[in-house]
Amino acid sequence: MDGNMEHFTQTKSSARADAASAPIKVDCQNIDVYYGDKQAIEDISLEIEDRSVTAFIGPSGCGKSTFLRCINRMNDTIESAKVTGKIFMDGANINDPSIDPVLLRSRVGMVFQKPNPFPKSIYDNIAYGPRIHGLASGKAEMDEVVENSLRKAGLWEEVKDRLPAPGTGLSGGQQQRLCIARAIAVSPEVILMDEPCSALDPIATAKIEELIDELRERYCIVIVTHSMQQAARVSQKTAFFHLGKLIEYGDTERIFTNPEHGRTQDYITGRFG
Amino acid sequence: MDGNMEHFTQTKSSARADAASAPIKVDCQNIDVYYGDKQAIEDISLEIEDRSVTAFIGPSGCGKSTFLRCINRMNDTIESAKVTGKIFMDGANINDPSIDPVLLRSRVGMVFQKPNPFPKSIYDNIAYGPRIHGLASGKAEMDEVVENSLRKAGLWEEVKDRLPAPGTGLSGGQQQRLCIARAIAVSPEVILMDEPCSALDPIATAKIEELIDELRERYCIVIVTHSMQQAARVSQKTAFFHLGKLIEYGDTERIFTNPEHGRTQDYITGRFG
Amino acid sequence: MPDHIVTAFTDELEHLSANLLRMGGLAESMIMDASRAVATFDLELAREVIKRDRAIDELEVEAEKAIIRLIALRHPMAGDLRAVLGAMKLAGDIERIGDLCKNIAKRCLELNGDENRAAVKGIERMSRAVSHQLQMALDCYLRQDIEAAKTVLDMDDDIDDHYTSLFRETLTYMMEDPRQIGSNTHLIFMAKNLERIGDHATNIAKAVYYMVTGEATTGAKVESRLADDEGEQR
Amino acid sequence: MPDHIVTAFTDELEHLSANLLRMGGLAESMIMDASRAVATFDLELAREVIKRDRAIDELEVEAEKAIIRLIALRHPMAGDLRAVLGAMKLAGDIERIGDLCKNIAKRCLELNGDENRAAVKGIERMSRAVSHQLQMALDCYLRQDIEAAKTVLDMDDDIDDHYTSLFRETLTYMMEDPRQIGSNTHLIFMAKNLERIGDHATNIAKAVYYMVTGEATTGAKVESRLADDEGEQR
Amino acid sequence: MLETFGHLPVAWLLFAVLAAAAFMAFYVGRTQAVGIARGYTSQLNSQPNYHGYFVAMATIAPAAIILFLYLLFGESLVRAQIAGELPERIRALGELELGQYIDRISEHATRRDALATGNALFDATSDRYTDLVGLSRIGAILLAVLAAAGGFFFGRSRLSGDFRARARVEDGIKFLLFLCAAIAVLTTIGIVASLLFEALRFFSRVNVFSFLFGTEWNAQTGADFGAIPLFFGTFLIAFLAMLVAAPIGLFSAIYLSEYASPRVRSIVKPILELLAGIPTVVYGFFALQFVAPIVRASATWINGLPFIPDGFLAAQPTSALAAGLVMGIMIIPFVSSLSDDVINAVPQTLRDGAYAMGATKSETVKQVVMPAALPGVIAALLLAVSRAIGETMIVVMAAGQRAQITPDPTADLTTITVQIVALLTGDTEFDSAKTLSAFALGFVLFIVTLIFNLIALRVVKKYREKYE
Amino acid sequence: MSSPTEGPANTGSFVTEEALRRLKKRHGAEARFKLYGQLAIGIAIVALVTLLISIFGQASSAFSRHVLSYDLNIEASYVDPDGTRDPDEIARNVSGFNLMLQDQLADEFLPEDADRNVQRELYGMFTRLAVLPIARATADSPETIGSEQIFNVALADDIDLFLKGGVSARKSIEIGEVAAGEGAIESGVTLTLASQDATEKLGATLTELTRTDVDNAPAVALIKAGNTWYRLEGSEDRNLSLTYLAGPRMLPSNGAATEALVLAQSQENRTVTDRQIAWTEILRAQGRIKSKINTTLFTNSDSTYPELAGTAAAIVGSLLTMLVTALLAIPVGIFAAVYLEEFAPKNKLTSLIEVNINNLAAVPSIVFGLLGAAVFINFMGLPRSVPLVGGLVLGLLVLPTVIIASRAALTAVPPSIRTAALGVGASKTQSVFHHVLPLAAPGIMTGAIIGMARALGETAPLLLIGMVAFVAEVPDGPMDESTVLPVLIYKWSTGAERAWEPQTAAAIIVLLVFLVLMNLIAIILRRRFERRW
Repeated sequence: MDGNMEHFTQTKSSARADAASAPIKVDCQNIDVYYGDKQAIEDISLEIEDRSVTAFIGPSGCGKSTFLRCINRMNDTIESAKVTGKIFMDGANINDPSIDPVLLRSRVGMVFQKPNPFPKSIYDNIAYGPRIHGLASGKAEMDEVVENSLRKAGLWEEVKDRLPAPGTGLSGGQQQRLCIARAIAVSPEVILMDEPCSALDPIATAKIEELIDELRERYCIVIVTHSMQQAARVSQKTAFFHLGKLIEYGDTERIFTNPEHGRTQDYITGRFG
Repeated sequence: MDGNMEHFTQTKSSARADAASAPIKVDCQNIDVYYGDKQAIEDISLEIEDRSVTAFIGPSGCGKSTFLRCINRMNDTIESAKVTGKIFMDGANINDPSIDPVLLRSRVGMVFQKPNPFPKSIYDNIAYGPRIHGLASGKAEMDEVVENSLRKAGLWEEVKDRLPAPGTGLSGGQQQRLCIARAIAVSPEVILMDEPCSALDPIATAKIEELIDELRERYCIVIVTHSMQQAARVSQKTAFFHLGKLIEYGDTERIFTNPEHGRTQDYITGRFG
Repeated sequence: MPDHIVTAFTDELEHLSANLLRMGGLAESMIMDASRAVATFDLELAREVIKRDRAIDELEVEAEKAIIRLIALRHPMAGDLRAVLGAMKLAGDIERIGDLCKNIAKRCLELNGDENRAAVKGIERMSRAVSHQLQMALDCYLRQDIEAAKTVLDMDDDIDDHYTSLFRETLTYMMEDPRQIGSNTHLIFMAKNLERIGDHATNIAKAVYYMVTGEATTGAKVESRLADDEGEQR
Repeated sequence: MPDHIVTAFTDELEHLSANLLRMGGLAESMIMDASRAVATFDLELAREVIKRDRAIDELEVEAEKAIIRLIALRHPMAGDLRAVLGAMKLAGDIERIGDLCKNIAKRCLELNGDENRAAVKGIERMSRAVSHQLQMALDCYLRQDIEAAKTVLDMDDDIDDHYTSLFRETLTYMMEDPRQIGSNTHLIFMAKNLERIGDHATNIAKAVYYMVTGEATTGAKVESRLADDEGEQR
Repeated sequence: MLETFGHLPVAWLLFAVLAAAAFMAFYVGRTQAVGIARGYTSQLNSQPNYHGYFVAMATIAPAAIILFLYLLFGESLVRAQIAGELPERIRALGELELGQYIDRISEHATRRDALATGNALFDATSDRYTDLVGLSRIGAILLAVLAAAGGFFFGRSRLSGDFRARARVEDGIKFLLFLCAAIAVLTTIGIVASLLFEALRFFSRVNVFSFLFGTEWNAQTGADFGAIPLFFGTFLIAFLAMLVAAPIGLFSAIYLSEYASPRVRSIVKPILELLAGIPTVVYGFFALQFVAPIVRASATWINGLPFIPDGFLAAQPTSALAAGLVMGIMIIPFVSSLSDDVINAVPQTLRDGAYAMGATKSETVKQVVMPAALPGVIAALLLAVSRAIGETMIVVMAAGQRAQITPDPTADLTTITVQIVALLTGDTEFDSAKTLSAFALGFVLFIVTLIFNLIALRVVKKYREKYE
Repeated sequence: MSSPTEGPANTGSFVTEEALRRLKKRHGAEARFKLYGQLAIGIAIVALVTLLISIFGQASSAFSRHVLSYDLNIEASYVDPDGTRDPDEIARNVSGFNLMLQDQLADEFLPEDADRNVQRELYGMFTRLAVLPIARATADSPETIGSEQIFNVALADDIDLFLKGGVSARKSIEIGEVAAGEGAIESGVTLTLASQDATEKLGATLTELTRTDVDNAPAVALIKAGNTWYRLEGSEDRNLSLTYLAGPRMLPSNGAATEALVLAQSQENRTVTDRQIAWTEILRAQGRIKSKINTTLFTNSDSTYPELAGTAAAIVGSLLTMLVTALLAIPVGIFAAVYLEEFAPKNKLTSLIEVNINNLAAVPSIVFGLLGAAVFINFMGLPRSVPLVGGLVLGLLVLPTVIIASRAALTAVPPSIRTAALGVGASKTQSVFHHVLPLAAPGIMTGAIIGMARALGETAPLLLIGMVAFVAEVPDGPMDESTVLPVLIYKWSTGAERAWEPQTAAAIIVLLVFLVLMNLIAIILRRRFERRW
């Protein structure tokens, strides 16, 4: 795994190539997910590009969130969930039992539907991850990590004067950006977002979308959204899920102007049902 | 502005039944709402047309829901809320202390953000309102009321075989339509909807929107939504609220293509903040 | 394709397309009437054609409004979006066809009635071809038929040939009888207008192609060919 | 107007408008170059102008793609929507201007170099006026200036007058020297093309007017006036 | 006749009569409303049933008030009348004796099978008493019936199509509900008043400071009232109990809410709750019979070890340690279930957030869940302490009676609650300092626990609000 | 690693040796943390199990009881000296029956000249009231007087305890046959055993049991030779010197089988004398001692004699008290909760009421006892020791519990239900009584039952209002003097005789059964009607 990671850092450091030449970051092969007896995901294979935003859309219950949670093995925390298939990240199968999900999750950040800042200070919210992973070796270094993360999340200017204030005191949109900053702080390679704006109003949503667009330059971002408009706005690639299956996957522009599959077309144009 | 409107409604009338001839159903005059010391609504005057859909939009906290709740005096149930101003419905000021809010609410139905069927059978959900208002004098009559309401809400075909089943067992979209049917059952004149689709997926949302469009033929419908797209899709008139004030009110088409007020333009085009 | 869950959306789309077809029908009749007016030197008819353009213009205004309305309020996606954008192009093209017909009719008023019959016949023949092309184009819009659309594209070559020969012919008449230069110039312009109508019919076919397949109308190859149609020589 | 919260949206809109201005600039230079080619009988320059149309066409394809993309992915509303739809019109008009210039250049190749100087001068003069009009139109697009747009609309009358007199003049030459009928016809068409370019510039101004005010470009009064411009007589 | 009434179980009879009246009134009101509406009941402001309820309410309420007043003051009136009628020599007895005398009469008079005592005056007064009671009852009942009738006609007269019967009925219901809520408040007032009253009486005899800061306690003999040893014993035992309960309860809660599978949870949680359901007297018995001997044996064994001075530990048959240990066990479920609630109230999204950051479970618990739950947990512990302080039966049975200050947990210590029970069990006169000292102790106990509770409840409330 | 803030470029650092070492440590901490939790739960469960085992262990002996089945000759001279055959008189004549039993026992077991101490020992095997059932039976059918009837007479609690293995550690051994016996019953007997081994075995057992005794007092051996019981006074080789205790007054015949019952404690240190043991063994050998289920535990009321004490009065007292409590606490509690949760305006006053109720729930129960003593007894002058007062006190005690549980149940009903009802034009009251209350009912009932269970187990406040009084009669109504189960348990647990211990444990079990039943109902309610929103 050591070698893999090295490989990774190399491709990463080769600056921000254009999106077209972006290499595959996550390669999912034949993923099935069962909740107890119920099959939630059926044989999904999908390649997710680095340094771009991939959106998962589909009607509720289509399995898009479930699939997203495979990528950082959050399904492990659900007792009855069973995941089969392989997910390669930089060549290593993360579903391999030898992979420690704890380490994996430090490489694959996640942002949830409802903003969930820890009931700590803004500073500690950000510092939490680096601290448990030992990423900063002193107060000064930690300060730097915190500032950088907040800057990247576009929150620095708004909170720099009140870092010791509790994170829960921020507005909804700010909280969500704080959660994104928190995810960034452990220097992940992939950031998963599970309907990150569904609890926010249009303005806060727009701000998050703007942020996502900025983050795209450094991270591989996967976003689940039930708003097609949002998928259209923020993503470069869109995957359409239906009944636990992947129906269509391709460039967002194409999906929204000229989808190949009838089901996709029906869903996008509001003809389902 | 008046001239504009006339011009507009006329050009529209060639395409659809004329909404222009609809009389004013609810006439709000100088409404102020205070929550404790905080003023939530500032001097809003607004005329709502009968047999059309009026949408209230605006950023969260702009007072659109608060204003909606003035129309059936739901704010009475909030201890600290104080409403001043006059709201005429068919000539009677509903804010008059002599008006019983309970009776008012049987004339002004309401549908809420989260589908909230009673944990009773589908039948009883619908029958409850007519029962307490003594609207049906026998089992047969009640059956008729229930069937009619469900039909109008486009739910009859889906549930007619399981009327004794609990209403909470339906899907989210069906529950919301059940709630609409329940509101219809007491033969209201006005139906208020407070973000009726925010808890639903796009398909269920589309169905509700379709239903709203159908109901428009019989009722005066007022809908609060934080989705501008939804307001655009379902309403004939749109009111834009900001910081407790009514910024702009007019034909939906005009508001979305050529708003007069800069704030409206900024909000609609996503330039707020 | 199934209907939208929100039937009003389907209704509006259908209403738009019906409007366009109505416009197309009007334009078609204008082409025929204008050419008949030229052939029979029927100034009344010519004046009537001129008036009729107003109807098309109004329909276009309405269609454009409906389109803006659809885009602003319904946010069409995928096929719907293409249909709406295609309709926008269509409306523009049909409106232009109307204008061109009106122009033919106006020029008809400038004629003196004793123009070279052959040239007038040529105009009539050409207008028949153009009208047929437009009819085909509208038909393929109605049926969303890309095969038919391709035929329409091919038909344009014939019309260009028509125009070129008519141009040459008229030029010859002009040289023969310089007194006729004025009215012959009008005939040339009429032919040019008909040729332009053909181009617009082609555009309609291209728009249909785009609507159905999602492939750019302005695809480099087709585009360049059509742009060249501008001139009468190649 | 403040920027969008989502800067990418503002970026895309700005990129689109920059593209259009670039197209406009190109078209402007093509008008001048084409008329210069006619005046100096510079066939090289004419050929170069013909080639340059390709660039405009490509820019238009790009702009149209960007517009569809914007509508499909960004759902522009209100002012943004008008800007996008207006841009769509603009792109079409500028592309047409390019085509017309190319046509002028092509016709230039058909000339023999000893045409009536007065007529050629007339073309040059007219092209200067048209070019100026286009420049103004683009300028009012850049500055979103409706006052300027109104001036552009007024300018069109001048150009029409230009065209009418040029048409009459050339007709006279043709009658005087029937051998020159061929090339003079080309000159008439060139003038007609220039007049058409003027119409498109007017269209641009109308589009700007619509973008800024939201009032229909196709407003009945303005529309009828512009439709009449179609013909050279009034 | 009067005599019969004087002996009748009127309560039941009245209840039946009132119920019947209410039912009739309801029926009349409803019928009238239907009549007003002429069948179109939806035209009425309120449904016919509410008109019925309204009339019923109007009928019963005044009668009920009269009867209630009679219950409160009727007997006093009779007694006052009797006192007035008694001969001068008895009236001269003084208030206390007079009262006792009338008590005896009243007791005699209300006994149905009472035999004549032979004391002529007494027997006569007794008979008179019975008559007066009967008379007052008849009066009260007549009044009530009149009031009911008045109410009934008033209620009927109000009915009309526009009459807001529903609103009136609901006002009535709301008032009834309010009365019920007031009882809870009255209880507190009662507690404070009675404790304060008796405590003040005590402090009028014993100096407050010598009570609060004295180190000698010999209440049974009425000699010394220095409560420090009791406070010491109370807090020592509470401390021992918390030493057991806090870690075990807290860790159980954490394990159950964070680690245990639903199956384990569904088994273990009821088991812990079982501990909470066991009455304290059972714990007392357990402490006395099982734990205390073990503690004593262990202490004896330790005393027997080399290097340990003889008699190092007291090794008493009842000891603070035994009581503390068992009290600790008793409090475990208290701590664990409160903490469990608090921990569960921490939103799952927070945990997901931490897991998604790459935290292990224990890191999540220690660094995210517990800090979030901390206020709640502290409140839970405070409540547990308050509970330990106020706990009675375990200490009564297993802690001992000796008021002393010693850090030796195997010694027998006494506590506030033990002393209260000791002082108040059996026949008590409310006049002696001995008895009154119990109230003073109770007052201290109440105040101390009140402070703990107030703090804890406040914290809990704040905490709840945070996650709502 | 250079700087952790450079972005993803340095992610490789996660899998450094350092990171892996950290991870190992982290997983170690994880395992330890989990272990603490398991330990905590383990301790709690062990405590519970210990408690239950110790109580059930104690109680097990109280559920059976040894009786002597004795054929008693009902003699009129004792039981009906007046010859009236009046059932009331006969029933009341307990001492007559007692005398009769004593005399007939003495006839069987004692010589004429037995001294008073020995007599007292014999009579001590029964308590005076043990004849009560006989008296009642005889009173019911006076015609039996003069005839011989077989009765089961309850043995004294100490004898009962001895028979259940209590009183003293002991061991029964065979010590072979009698080789020779000489001496006299009155002055002492010397017995020679047939085998040397047996003697040694006896000696060894004696020393062994001596060692087990806490006080290190020498063990005692009772020897049975034939059917006669002796006490071992000393031994020399195979010769045992014995004192006669009980049984046929004859020297053992040669070859008769012998047994020794070795007791760790001498009779000075125990509640049963050697002679009583001997009689018990003889009666048992005759099969006249039987073990019977102890129904008196449920049928009898309190008594000063453990073997006759029962819980009947306390159970009825508890039920009456609970009735009063329920009538007060449940309706008032529910209504108060409804008022506070649904109707009360949110102002200082109601928040004060709220704080007040929450506090009240945490006020030590004994304070309620003080309240009861001060208000109900001292101020209002209600009688002491009656269920009415107890019920009122407990009612006030559990009132906040019921209110809080009801409020929790009411709050659990989502507000959307209320707004839904209001939205269709129901009034506030209608929305509460039509929707909210029915939905909250299971929760409220669960809370009420749990509150009642708490009241049922409550002791301390009742002590203060005098419900600790001795009550031998089953109370008739809420104004009768009575006691309740937990108080009874407390009282019994302080009893001096050891026989009270199992009795107390048994009463505890009775109480626990009631509590389990109530909790079971609560659980079933919760399971069946629980609704998750």
